[in-house]
This record gives sequence, C-alpha cells and structure tokens, in this order.
Amino acid sequence: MTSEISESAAPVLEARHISKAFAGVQALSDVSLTLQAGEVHALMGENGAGKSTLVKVLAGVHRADAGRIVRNGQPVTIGSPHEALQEGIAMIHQELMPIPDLTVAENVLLGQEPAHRLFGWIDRRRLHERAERLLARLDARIGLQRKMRELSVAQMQTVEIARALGRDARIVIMDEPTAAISDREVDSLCEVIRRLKARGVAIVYITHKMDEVYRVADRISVLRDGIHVGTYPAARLDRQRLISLMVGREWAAHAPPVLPSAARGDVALAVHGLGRDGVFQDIDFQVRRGEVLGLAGLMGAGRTEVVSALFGLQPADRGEIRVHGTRVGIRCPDQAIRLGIGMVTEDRTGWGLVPSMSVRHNVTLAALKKYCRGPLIRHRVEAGVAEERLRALAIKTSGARQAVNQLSGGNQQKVVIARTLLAEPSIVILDEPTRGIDVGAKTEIYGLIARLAQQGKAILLVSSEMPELLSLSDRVLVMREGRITAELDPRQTSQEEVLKYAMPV
Amino acid sequence: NRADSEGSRGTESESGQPVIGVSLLNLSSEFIVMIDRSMREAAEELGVRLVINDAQRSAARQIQQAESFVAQGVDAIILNPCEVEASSPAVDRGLAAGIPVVNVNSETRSRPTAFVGSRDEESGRLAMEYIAERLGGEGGVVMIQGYMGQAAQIKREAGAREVLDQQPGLRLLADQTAEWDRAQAMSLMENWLQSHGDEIEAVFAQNDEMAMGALLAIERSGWKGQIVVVGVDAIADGLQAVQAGRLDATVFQDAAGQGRTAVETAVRILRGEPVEEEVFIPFRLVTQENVAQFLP
Amino acid sequence: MPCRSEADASGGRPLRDLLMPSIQRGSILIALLAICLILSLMTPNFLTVANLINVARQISLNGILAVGVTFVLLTGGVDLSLGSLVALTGVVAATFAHPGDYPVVVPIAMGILAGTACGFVNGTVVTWGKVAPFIATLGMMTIARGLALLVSGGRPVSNMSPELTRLGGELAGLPIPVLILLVVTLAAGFFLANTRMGRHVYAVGGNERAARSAGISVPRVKLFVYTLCGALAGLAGVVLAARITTGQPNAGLGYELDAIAAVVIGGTSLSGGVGGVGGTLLGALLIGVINNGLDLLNVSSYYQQIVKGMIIVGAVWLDQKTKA
Amino acid sequence: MPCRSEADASGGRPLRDLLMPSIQRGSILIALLAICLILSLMTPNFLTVANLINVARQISLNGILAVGVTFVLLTGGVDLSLGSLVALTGVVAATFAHPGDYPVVVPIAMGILAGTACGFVNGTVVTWGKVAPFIATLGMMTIARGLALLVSGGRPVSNMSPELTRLGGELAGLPIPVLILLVVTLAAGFFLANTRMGRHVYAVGGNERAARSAGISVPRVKLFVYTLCGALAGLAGVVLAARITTGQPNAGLGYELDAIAAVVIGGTSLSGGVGGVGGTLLGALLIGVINNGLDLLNVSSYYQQIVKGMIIVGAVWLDQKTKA
Ligand SMILES: Nc1ncnc2c1ncn2[C@@H]1O[C@H](COP(=O)(O)OP(=O)(O)OP(=O)(O)O)[C@@H](O)[C@H]1O
Ligand SMILES: Nc1ncnc2c1ncn2[C@@H]1O[C@H](COP(=O)(O)OP(=O)(O)OP(=O)(O)O)[C@@H](O)[C@H]1O
Ligand SMILES: [Mg+2]
Ligand SMILES: [Mg+2]
Repeated sequence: MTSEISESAAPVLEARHISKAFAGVQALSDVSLTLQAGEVHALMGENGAGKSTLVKVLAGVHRADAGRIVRNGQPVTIGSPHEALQEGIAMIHQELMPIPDLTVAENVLLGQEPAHRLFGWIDRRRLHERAERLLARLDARIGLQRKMRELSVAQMQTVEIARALGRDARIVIMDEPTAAISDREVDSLCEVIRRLKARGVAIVYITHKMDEVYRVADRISVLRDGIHVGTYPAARLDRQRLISLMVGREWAAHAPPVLPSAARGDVALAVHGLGRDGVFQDIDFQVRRGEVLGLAGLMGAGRTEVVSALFGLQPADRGEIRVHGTRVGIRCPDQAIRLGIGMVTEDRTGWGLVPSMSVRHNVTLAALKKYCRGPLIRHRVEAGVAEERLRALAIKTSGARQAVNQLSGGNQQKVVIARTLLAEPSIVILDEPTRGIDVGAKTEIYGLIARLAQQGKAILLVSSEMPELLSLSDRVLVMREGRITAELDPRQTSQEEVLKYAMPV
Repeated sequence: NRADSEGSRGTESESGQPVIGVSLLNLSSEFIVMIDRSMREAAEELGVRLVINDAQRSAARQIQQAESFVAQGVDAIILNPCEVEASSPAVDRGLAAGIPVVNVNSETRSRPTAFVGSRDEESGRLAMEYIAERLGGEGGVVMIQGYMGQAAQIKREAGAREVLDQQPGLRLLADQTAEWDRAQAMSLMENWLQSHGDEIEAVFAQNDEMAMGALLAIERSGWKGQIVVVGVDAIADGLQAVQAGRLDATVFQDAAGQGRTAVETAVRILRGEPVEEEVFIPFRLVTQENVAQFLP
Repeated sequence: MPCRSEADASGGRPLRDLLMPSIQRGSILIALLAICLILSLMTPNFLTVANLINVARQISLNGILAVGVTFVLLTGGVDLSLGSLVALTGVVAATFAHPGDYPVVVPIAMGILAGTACGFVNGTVVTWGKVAPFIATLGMMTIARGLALLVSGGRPVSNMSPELTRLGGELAGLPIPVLILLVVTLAAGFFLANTRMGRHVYAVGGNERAARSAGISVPRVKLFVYTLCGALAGLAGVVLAARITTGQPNAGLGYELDAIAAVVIGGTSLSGGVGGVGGTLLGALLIGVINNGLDLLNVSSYYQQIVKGMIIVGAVWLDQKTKA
Repeated sequence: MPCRSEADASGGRPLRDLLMPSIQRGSILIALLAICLILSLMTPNFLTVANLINVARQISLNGILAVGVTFVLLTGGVDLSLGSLVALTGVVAATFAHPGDYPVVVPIAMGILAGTACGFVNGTVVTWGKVAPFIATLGMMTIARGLALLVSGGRPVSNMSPELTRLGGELAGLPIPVLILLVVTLAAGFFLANTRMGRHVYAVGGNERAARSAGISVPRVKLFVYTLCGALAGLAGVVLAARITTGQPNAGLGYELDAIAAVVIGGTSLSGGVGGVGGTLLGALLIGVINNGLDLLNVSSYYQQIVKGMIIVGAVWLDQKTKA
C-alpha cells in the first residue's frame, strides 16, 4: 500500500513485518510501522483490528511470532515490559491497571520509586513531590495518599497516564488513554503531548475519537483485520477517507444522527432526595418511557455513583426510588433486574465481564433463565441467541466459545451491552456505553439507543462525550460534586453551557 | 527465673484441694482416653483437682503446658510425654520451679520425680516374638509403622527389629507408615497384598487401629486365615476382634492401672510419703486363650 | 496465579467433557499415563485388574471429597473442614448403626445430614458473616473435630451393623465406593455444565462483582457450594466408616489438603472460575496411582514422601509446560 | 471473598502502623482485648506477669512463621511447607549442635540456610516452573518431611550443646524467642512499608499484570518472598529445636495452617495485596491467648477445640461487622 511520507530522519523505532496469532486468530499479519522522534503517530482501526496487539508487542507484553523490532537502527528483542522500559518505551494500557491498595503516589511511580541504593529505602518526600508534579502536568487534583481503589475510573486512568509520563521514555504508547476521561482532562493530555513532542518524544496514539486524532496526530496508520492498510500524513487524510480505510468500504458521511423523538409515556423511574454520604446528595429526577435522559458532568462528579445506586451495586443511604410508580428499595442488582432495570457498567473489567467465561456465556449471563427449562440450560437455544447477538452487534470473535478476556477492548464493551439488553429491561442505564467502541459501531449503538427509546424504554445515559450526549438525549442533567446543578434542553444548549454548570466553582 | 519463682508458691484451689496439672499425649487416642478416665476416677477418690491439658502429640505444646502449669502454680505435674527428648524440657521446667513431676506411660530423657509406665520396646518385642512363634521362625513379615519419628513408633520398631535380628528365618518384606490411622493401614495392606500377596505370612501393626485396618483389608480380599495379624494397645475393638478369632493377638498395656498409679504417686509425693521412683507396669500378650481376662 | 487461557470448562457437552478431557486437562492425563506406563514396567503387579480396582477403591474417598471441593474452589473459596467433617459424620453414622437399632438408611441419612448441616454453617458464616472462607472453614475444622470427639467420647464407635459395612464392599465385582464416586462425578459434571446454578458457580468465581451485577445472588451460590461440599463430606464420612467398620473421631486428618490437591492438579484454579470435575477425577487418580505405585515398589517411607512430592510437582509442571 | 474496602496496611508511617494499629486492624484488637478482659475476670491466673510472658513465649514460633507467610500471602501466594521446614531445619541445626563440635553460630546458620534453600526452591518452582503455589509448597511439605526423616534417620537428633538450647531461654527476663519475634516483626514492618521491594510485594499481590507492565520483575519479587519465608521457617526451626532441646523430625505438624490463620485473622487477604505484619502479630496473639486461656480455665480437650474454633470465627466476624 501507499506510504506517502518522506522518511527523512532515522526512525527511533521500527516494527518490521510483525505477525502474531492467538489460538485460532491471526491478530497481526506482516505489519510494519515506523516511528520518528517527535511525532505523534495515530493507530486507527475498528475494534479487534489488532491495534492493541501491535503495541503490546512493542511494549514487551506479547512476543511476536514473526518480525523484528528495530530501535535506533539496532535490532532489539523486547521480551518483557521491563526490557521495553529499558529501551525507553512506556505504555498506557487500554485496560486499567491499578494496584488497588497502594496509594495514588505509589501507583504513579510504580516500579520507579525514588529510593536509596541501600536496601531500596524509599524516599517518601521525593516520591510525593514527583507524583505531585506528574499529576499537576495533567491538571489533575487527586489526593496523593488516597488508595487507588477509591478512585473513579477516570481518576485511575489519569493516574496511569501520569505513570507512563513519569518514565521519561523516548517512546510513549497510549492505547485509548482518553476512553474514560472527560474533555477537560483530554485538553490537559493534549497539552502534555505537545510538550513531549517538543522534547523529541515519539508517541503512538490509539483512539476511537476522530476529533482527537486530528488534534494530535502527525501521521496515521490504519489497521484492518490485522493487516497494515497504510500510513498517511494526518493532514492529507480526511475523516471520510480514514473511516473508509478502517472499515474497508466506502462510508457515508455521518454526523451524529438526529433521531425522531419517541412518544413519551408514563414516568418509568422517579428518584427523589437520593443521597449517599460524601458522594451525592439530593438527587431528584424522572425518566419517562421512551425518553433518553442524559447525565453530564466532569470526572468524579458522581454520575457513576448515582446510577450504581439505582442499580443496587452500591445502595444509597437515603431517598426514594419509584419504578413505574411503585416505591422500591433496591439493595442489590438482583432486585433491580427483577424490577426491569438493566445497566451497562462503566468499568467493564471490574463490574462487567467474567473474564474466564466464554463470550457466549457472558452474553447470556443475566438472562439465562429465559433459556432454561426448569434448572436445565437449553444449550441450543442459548447458543442461537448468543450467536444472533454477536452478529447484531458485530462482535468480532473467533467463535462464541472464545474466552471473553481474549477479545479486543471494544468488543468486550459490546459484549457488556449485549448482555444488558438481552435481559430486555424496561429501564436501561448506560454508563459510558461507547467507551472504546469504534466509529462504525458507535453509530450502530446510537441507532440502538434510539430504537430502544422508540420501543418505550426509559433510558438513563451517562457519557463524557458531550456531542454524543447532546445528540442522543431528550433532556440533560448536569452534575457537579454530587449534586444536580442544571437541567438543560440539548437542542437549546451548547457544550459551553453544560461545562459552565459542570465546572467546580 | 521470674516466671518460675512466682509460680512455685503452690497455690491451692478454692476448695483447698491440691491441684495437679496433667499434660496428656493425645486425647483422640483411645489408649490415652483410658488413662484419662482412670486418672479422673483416682483423683475423685483421693480428693485432688486435676487440670488436664491435651498436647495433641506436640512436644512443643507439652512444654508450653508445663510452663502454664508453673505460671498457675499447680502443686504437682503429671506428664504423659509425647517424646523422649523433646518433652524433657517440660520435666525440667517443672522441677526447676520446685514442682514434683510424675511421668506416666513413657519416659523422657530428663529424670522426673517418679515414673509410672512401661517400656514401649517391650510391646514390639512381645508382638514380634508371638509372630515368630506362630510362624515357627520362618516366613515373610510386614510391619505397619506409626507416625514416623514419634517415640512410640521408634521404640516399637526397635523392639520388633530386635526379634527380627535374632530370627534369621523371619524376613521383613516391607515396612511403611500408616500414621496410626486405620484407613491408611487398610489401603497400605491392600497395596501390599497386590505386590507381596502370597509371601506375607504375618503383619505387625504398631497399634490396634492399624492392625484392624490391615485385618479388614485381608478379610475383604479373602486372605483371611493365611496371615497372622498382631497389634498393640488392646483397645476395645482389638480385644473383641481377638475374642472373635479375627485378630491373632494384641499387646495389653494397663492404661487404667497406669493412670491410677500416676495420680496416687503424685498424691503421695505431695503428702510427703515415700514413693518408688520407677514403677514398671509390664505389657502382656493377649491371645484368644487369655482374652477373657482383659475384656471389660 | 497465571490465568489459564482456555476456559471452556463450562462447555455444553458434559459427557464429552468428562470422558474425553479437553485440551486444558490433556496434559495432566499425559503425566498420569506416563506414570502408569513407568509403573507397569517397573512392577508386574501394577497393571492387573485386581490392582486397578484397588487404586480405584483407594481414591474413591478423596475423589468424593474433591468433587465437593471443586465446587467451592470454582467460586474462589476454600474448604478446610473436610477432614474433620469426615470424622464427625462417620461417628454420627456409626452411632446410629449398631445392629438392630435402625434400618440402614438411617445412619446413612444422619451422616449426610450432619455433613450438610456443617456445610450450611460454613456457607452461612462465609456469606452472611463475611468471614474469609479460610477462617470460617478452619474454625469448622476445629469445631467438627471437637464434636466428633465429644460425640464418641474420644473412642472409636464400633459394633457396626453389617448392612452398613456392606457399603464398603462390592457390587458386581466393583467396589461400591468406586460406584458412588462415579455417580457423584458424573452428576456433578452434568450439573456444572447444564444447570443455571452450575453456570453461576463459574460466574461467581470468575468475577464476583460482575456476577453480582448480572443479577446473580452471590450469597445463594456460595451457600449452595459449601452446603454441597459438606453433604459430600458426609457421604464420604459414611463410606469411610463403612469401609473401616467404625466411626473414628480421629479419622480424616489431612484429607482436606489431599482433596484440594486433587482439584488443583486437575486444573481448577484456586482463584476460581476455571476448571471442572473431570480434571479433579484425574487429579485424584494421579495421587492415588502414585501412592499405590510407591507402596508396590516398596519404596522406603522416607523416600516415599520425597518421591511423592516430586512427582506431584513434576506432573503439574509438565502440565504447565505442555500447555504454554 | 468479600473485598475489604479500607486497607491502610501499606501506609507511610510504619511505627504508627505497627504500634498503633490503624482502623483496619482496630477491631481485631478490640476482639483481642475483649477476650483478655473476659479471661482475666474468669481466672486470676491470666493477668499475671508470668502468664503474659508465657503467652508471648508461646506465640513466638507461630509469630515468626506468620511474618514470613504474610509476605507470601501479600503476593497472592501461599506456603504450606512451613511445618515440614521447621522440622527439617531443626534437625539440620541439631545435627551440627553436638557439644564441642562447632561454635554455636554454625548450627544456627545451617538451619536458617536449609530453610532459605527450601524457600528458594519453592520460589523457583512457583516462578519459573509456573506451578501453582499451593501445589509447589504442598510438594515441598512432603519432600521436606521426608528429608527431615532421612537426615535424622527417623529419630530425634539429641545431645544438643547447651549454647544452642540457651536460645530457648531468657535474656533480661524476656524469653529470647519473644525478642526474636519482636525484632523480626519490626524489621518486616519497616521493610514492607519503606522499601521498594516491600512496596512491590503489595503491587504484585494487588495486580500482577500491572506490576509486570510497570517493569517490576514479578519473578524476582516472588522468589524473594518464598525465600524469605523459608529463611524465617529456618529461624523458627532453630528456635524450636533449642526450645525442645532436640531436632525432632516429626515436629511442626500443622504449623502452616496456624501461621496462615494468624495472618488472615490479622487482616491480610488470601488473594493478596492487602494487609501487613502488624495485623499478623495481633492474629498470632489472638490465637495464643485463646489457647492459653482455655488451658488455664481447664476446659476439657474436646470442648476446647469447639470453643477455640468458635472464638476465632467470632473474632473475625466481629472484625468484619465493626468495619462495615
Ligand atoms: N490473549 C488473546 N487470546 C486470543 N485472542 C486474542 C488475545 N488478545 C487479542 N486477541 C484477538 O486479537 C484480535 C486483535 O485484538 P486487539 O486487542 O489488538 O484489537 P484492537 O485493535 O486493540 O481493538 P479495540 O479497538 O477493540 O481495542 C482480536 O480479534 C482479539 O480477539
Ligand atoms: N469505591 C469508592 N470509594 C470511595 N470513593 C469513591 C469510590 N468510587 C468513587 N469514589 C469517589 O466518588 C466520586 C464520584 O465518582 P464517580 O465515579 O461517580 O464520578 P463520575 O461522575 O461517574 O465521573 P467519571 O467520569 O469519573 O466516572 C469521586 O470523587 C470518586 O473518587
Ligand atoms: Mg485495543
Ligand atoms: Mg463515571
């Protein structure tokens, strides 16, 4: 394929003819990539295209079956993340990798704690100073002494970005670093990337957010089904063409779809005075059947906490919840599901999937009862339903028996969505449902949400992608520091206005 | 030292009865349970209070219990030692605090104030001599050992080997531990019947539990009558089996006599009466002829 | 613990899963066959029908216990109380089994009931009390042992009716304990693969939080596995009592470790979610064959322990290597 | 396992952590104090200097072992070989401790060395062999027991020089084993809280993949913890031998479970990443006080087991309740 840029300077890192197969799947075949100092090289492709696999090979997580890695002109073997770091290659993983019981500061400087030679005695003062500085570069205010497990997904993601930055690496690989964080943090990250570039650091950047790509990337490489489609200067590859390359066919221009509003029905879910100590207070709202209620806010605003309370994952301390008019107490998800509530959780590895189970079993987990005769599972029916779902959501697997932790991140996310919807809830809670999902599939999920609303389901949508939220919702609530600060009409409002209510004062 | 001196003021229990601390080898062994019962009876009669601790076969625990007795200030200690060597410090601790110590059932390296019991080698010897006699000094023998390294195992093995050394006609085909456990002995015997089946003419198990296990294996596989089985301890099951002609012999050790005599000895020491330093209570071989006198 | 990549243990066709172990369990099978081959070369007594039946009989107890523990380990828990439960339930059964007292089902039922009750307590303490399974079942280990001693007065409960001891005997040339093991394993394998509860067991062990958010009642699942494990321990206790014709309060020492070892050797992860009873059966067989072989070869008891430890570690190591 | 939300064991100020246990360990402390109060009301013999020293001495062995196991559990592993290692190292030490043979450091060093070597083997099998820790250390449990019997010829190694047995005695009115335990605990606490390796132990247990991708050499950390655990078992073995004045090949039965119990009661999670040695010390104390108290109260052996099991479970349950 075409490679249109001039290879003027010697590349700092080259991947030559990399192939990698997992049991049953050829994840990469003969992929080559060059990386120049000071460039941001975006890696694009659909879910399961092989992006993560490629960068994991570079970062020593996987070993390639064939091909070579060349660093500054010298062939190198990178057998472990440790060796990668020694070659100056740091990586932010797509999946969160917190050490739950270490502090934020320790997590930031994991593996490179400032210490005396003797005994490796840690210098806590320097540890905190450095962690502080790194987080400050990202504009993040997270208590250094807090336990990692107390953080929200977005905060964890920030810590992990800081961890990679702290490596002073010459090559930084970022695998969907912004999937879980909101616009403000994205801005800070872009600023950091700009500064890294200026210092000659090479960056591999993976994302499914088109705006971001054009904001940061110098060159774009496209992968499709494990094949390197081509590498192009960002300036010369328009959005349209990029998407076509990714999906492998012509792709119609797509603005976020404008959907016909569904007919409103009765109030499906009403919340009054909901609160949990120190997390959120005085939450009041209603969602009608056929309505999409958006929940906006910055990271840590408490949106996830509120919806978790509604689903019984972490029950609220006070307040009242009414489902279809009847007052209910929801102490656990079991109850919520029986009341017809379904939820796509934000943290798919933590609360979403059973990693060791097959894709099929994950899809049917919440609705299994429907495919049983008495206590016995009707395997045929179950398999049929699962296959149908996999096709409907275009989930890329090597078969429904594949373990779900072998799927690419985006496909895992789709499995969570498929599972939730299979239970046919009448109230659907979606917490960052399109996290890590590629452009094409996103459009389909938008369509899906619209269809659900039209079927008369009540939908509560939490998303940090403002355009998505504004285009899908019928009403938008804005949260700040655990409280609802505004209710806005998405057709009348702007991102700026939402931000105004979301920003801490 | 402080712990010791503080304890040595022999405090008496509320009722004014003397208190005797007892550390027993293992209360989940039937033989020791019999000692325990006879001691309680004797104590009742003699008007002393017993503080009975179970060392659960651990010498380290036994030492701790002796130390606790010293700290409590008991008047005398009766020790049913787990080990010859390792239980010695328990004796030393008591004596150092000025508390008389009576060993019951088996010995320690340290000399106690008095000893009531027997020499375990003798039981092994008696059992193996019986086997030699039954086989006419000629034939294949297997030995099922107790938990390896424990005093009873070492001594019973030593006694048995003494006889084997004297009887060149007896061949020890195999020996293996079954850890005093009936089920393990049963499996072991089943395996041996596979590998040595027709050579085995006698089994010596170092306690009756294991003998019963071996016996069951032999009965179930139809070798009954061709193999002599001998155990040690004369527990109720063993005696019944001897009476029924299933088990060929066991070795009786007078648990009740030992327990009673130990308490009596301790009381006499406390009263300042003279006692014999060593009371040996001999083992006796039990066969179908004399089993009646051992049955309760 | 390295997580196993192939994870189809909860697959759809249980019979195939049980009888033709999948790749995951393939190599422990290879280790097992290798050991059998070596043993049959080293001693003519190994590969005889009588001895193979012998091995089967000897693993039957550990096998029954291990099937129960498989459930518990699959949920990410652990059960240390098995050995004591075997003793307690054996004593209970023996107490009701004096000739002429009750029909033979009574002692059997009482034994299993006692085990079930203790298992239920374990499950309750783990779920409602939120006590770590290690501690909860360690507590039960001590308590049940104490109860066994108390019930029996510290002495074997003998004088058992021959109807009960027949349970330790044979039926159509096969030892009854072996038949019981086979039935239990097949039923458990079928259950895990084909019922909702079975699926939930895997889900809870694989990711408890995810299982919870899929609407699974995690406490119910846990309560179920500990209770089942207790019931099977009760069954094993009754079978043991029948086999040794007494209820022994000090029986079963260390059985819990043997059972867990069989399960782990068989490929079930201690951290839950992965594995199955097919592997467990192989694990129990491996241990049984080693014990039997070393006895047949007349390896002296000190060396026997050393060799046994090495073979087990070696087999699992081989399993790992061939898998990677 | 229910996940513990508050987990301050890895805090920044170790002395405070050790001496003024944080909230996490607060309630097991409360349970401990409650039991002590009850005991001192029930028997005048409990709250005496002599008896408290007594208790301290009695927990010292288990305490030393438990500190080692804390490291292993923190990485998410387990070590079942401790009891056997205590026996083996005690025998080794005793072999070099006949009067007039070598200076007293030699037996001590040899014992610790033997433990270290076995621990190193455990670590190697776990890291390079990728064998599950349960199996690797279970194998070592059997192997080390066999070695202990082999080295000693199956009989106690006696005739120990009084210099070594003095290690079981006192120094300035305090039993030397207790002093050793204190030093070991403090050193371990400092190490875990303040060194890179210490923090990496938590990291590996908390999220092994994350630790690996942060460039931490996971095998090195694991090798370290198993080796350390073995070394401490060696130390405990020497201390035990000194205390019982022999190397006993059958010593240490079940010590591994006691040690793990102390660690888990002390709030360290079996799944790794959470906990610390401060809690472990409390856990060991709790077990020790219960054992001592029940002996003092002359609770009969069978009831003692029942009551002991109940108190331990109860204490952990209380701990959970007050935390939630
Ligand atoms: N450990 C594994 N075992 C088996 N297959 C795997 C494994 N990891 C990845 N794969 C497969 O490799 C292919 C590429 O996955 P990869 O994670 O690289 O996709 P991706 O481009 O990063 O997708 P996404 O945008 O969804 O993150 C997928 O089909 C996936 O199922
Ligand atoms: N398990 C927990 N324990 C303590 N605090 C928590 C926990 N989970 C979240 N928090 C805190 O609660 C607050 C709300 O977090 P939440 O995840 O609900 O935010 P959000 O609005 O969903 O934003 P995000 O985009 O980050 O998900 C944050 O300050 C977070 O640090
Ligand atoms: Mg990816
Ligand atoms: Mg959120």
